[in-house]
Amino acid sequence: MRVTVRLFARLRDLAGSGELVRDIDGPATVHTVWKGLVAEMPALGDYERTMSVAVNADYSRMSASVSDGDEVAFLPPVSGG
Amino acid sequence: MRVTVRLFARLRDLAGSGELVRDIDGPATVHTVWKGLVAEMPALGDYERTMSVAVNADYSRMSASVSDGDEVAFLPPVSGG
Amino acid sequence: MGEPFVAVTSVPLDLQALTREVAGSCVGDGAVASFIGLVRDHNQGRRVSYLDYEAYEPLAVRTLGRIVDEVRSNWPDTRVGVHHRTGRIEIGDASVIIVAASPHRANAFAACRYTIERVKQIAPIWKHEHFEGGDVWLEGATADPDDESARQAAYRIACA
Amino acid sequence: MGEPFVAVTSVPLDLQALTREVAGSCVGDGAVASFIGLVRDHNQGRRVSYLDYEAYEPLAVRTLGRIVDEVRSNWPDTRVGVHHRTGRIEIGDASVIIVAASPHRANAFAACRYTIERVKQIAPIWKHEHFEGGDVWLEGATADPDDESARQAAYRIACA
Repeated sequence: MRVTVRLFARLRDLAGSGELVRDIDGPATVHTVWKGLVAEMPALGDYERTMSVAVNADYSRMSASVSDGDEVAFLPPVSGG
Repeated sequence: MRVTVRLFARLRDLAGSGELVRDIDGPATVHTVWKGLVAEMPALGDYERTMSVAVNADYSRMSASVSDGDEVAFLPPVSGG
Repeated sequence: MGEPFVAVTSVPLDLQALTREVAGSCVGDGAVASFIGLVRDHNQGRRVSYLDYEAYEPLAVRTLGRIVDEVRSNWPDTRVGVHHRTGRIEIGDASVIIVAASPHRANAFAACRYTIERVKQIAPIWKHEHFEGGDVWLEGATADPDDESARQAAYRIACA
Repeated sequence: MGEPFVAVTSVPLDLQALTREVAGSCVGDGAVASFIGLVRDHNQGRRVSYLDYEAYEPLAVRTLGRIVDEVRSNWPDTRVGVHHRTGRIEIGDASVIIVAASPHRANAFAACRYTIERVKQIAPIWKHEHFEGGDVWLEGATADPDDESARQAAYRIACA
């Protein structure tokens, strides 16, 4: 299946792009998607402890399952306001 | 000596005027001025426990002395805001 | 009257202008808290038609200036401005506006809250409420700027 | 996005318009508290040139809407609106504005303070600070809207 990965702020800078498309063998979770990214770009790995995740623009969990066509987002600690 | 008496809000309504001129035998205090007013207009008397007083547009006390030409104000409990 | 950031006026209040005046003067301030008091359409079960505010104007200006000084002494990094309107004020219109600017939002909020509490305690201003079927002078606190317990109560409400 | 009183936008924020929107709809509200977050000229010893705010926009709008709902559940008589700006923001300009209207000033202040605390906790928005000699992404809280302890901390700060 194919998912869109969204990366923000420093994660985006580290990856060199805010939006990636990845093909993954299902069944997959958010964590599966993340592991694939870190395998490609080890520098992202440090964020695993502190980031948040979202699926289809809704906050989610690493354990949440992912379906074909989903948008999976990885969010560094926030600093709005 | 001559003082200007200022009355506000319900005290003004009770007295029928917000500004009165009164001649007083000195030496006098704010309390002297007040006693004279209440003698004229007993309905004002109820305010003695709750009102504030000012001399020349500065908060003062009943015991403060009053000089010729002073403006003495009697202020019901406030309700600004 | 020469007091900075303070006004007692019969013209409609302008929060934007006061904000510019208070917050525009220092680019180190990251937080602006403000308060608007609006005339409500009801009070204590009465349907209010409008309010008429009376002030002992020179003392009111001086008292608002005193409150501004108290704020600076409580929160030295924080500035506050307060404008109070007088005369007839319609339902939904502003009777008082307060703006506090600070590097820290906790202080901006506290200064703003403290200021409205102190205005209600000591500003020589009175509401004449006109309601359906009559009118009444509202009376709240006996104004005493030197009453330390009142001042501390306002501070506790603002900072608790 | 359909959420009432909520916006994430790259255009300058308009406190007056948001105030009219939040406070104009109910003549029973006597108290309006508001907050403006301004870009400061310094941060942690650095001289800031400007900030660039990035948002995950659809989630940010949804999250601000969630905060508005939390306020209504905490203070049923109180309404709040919050607009957050994105993109490049110059020193002294507003990054966020919040307006809370209530019959009671205690609730208006609490709702306003609660909202800014929650925005900082859970809104998916990031500051990219450009300072003299470099730039840095600021990172604060790990966003977790379901973290009850964070929510309670915001409530305690707002109401204490």
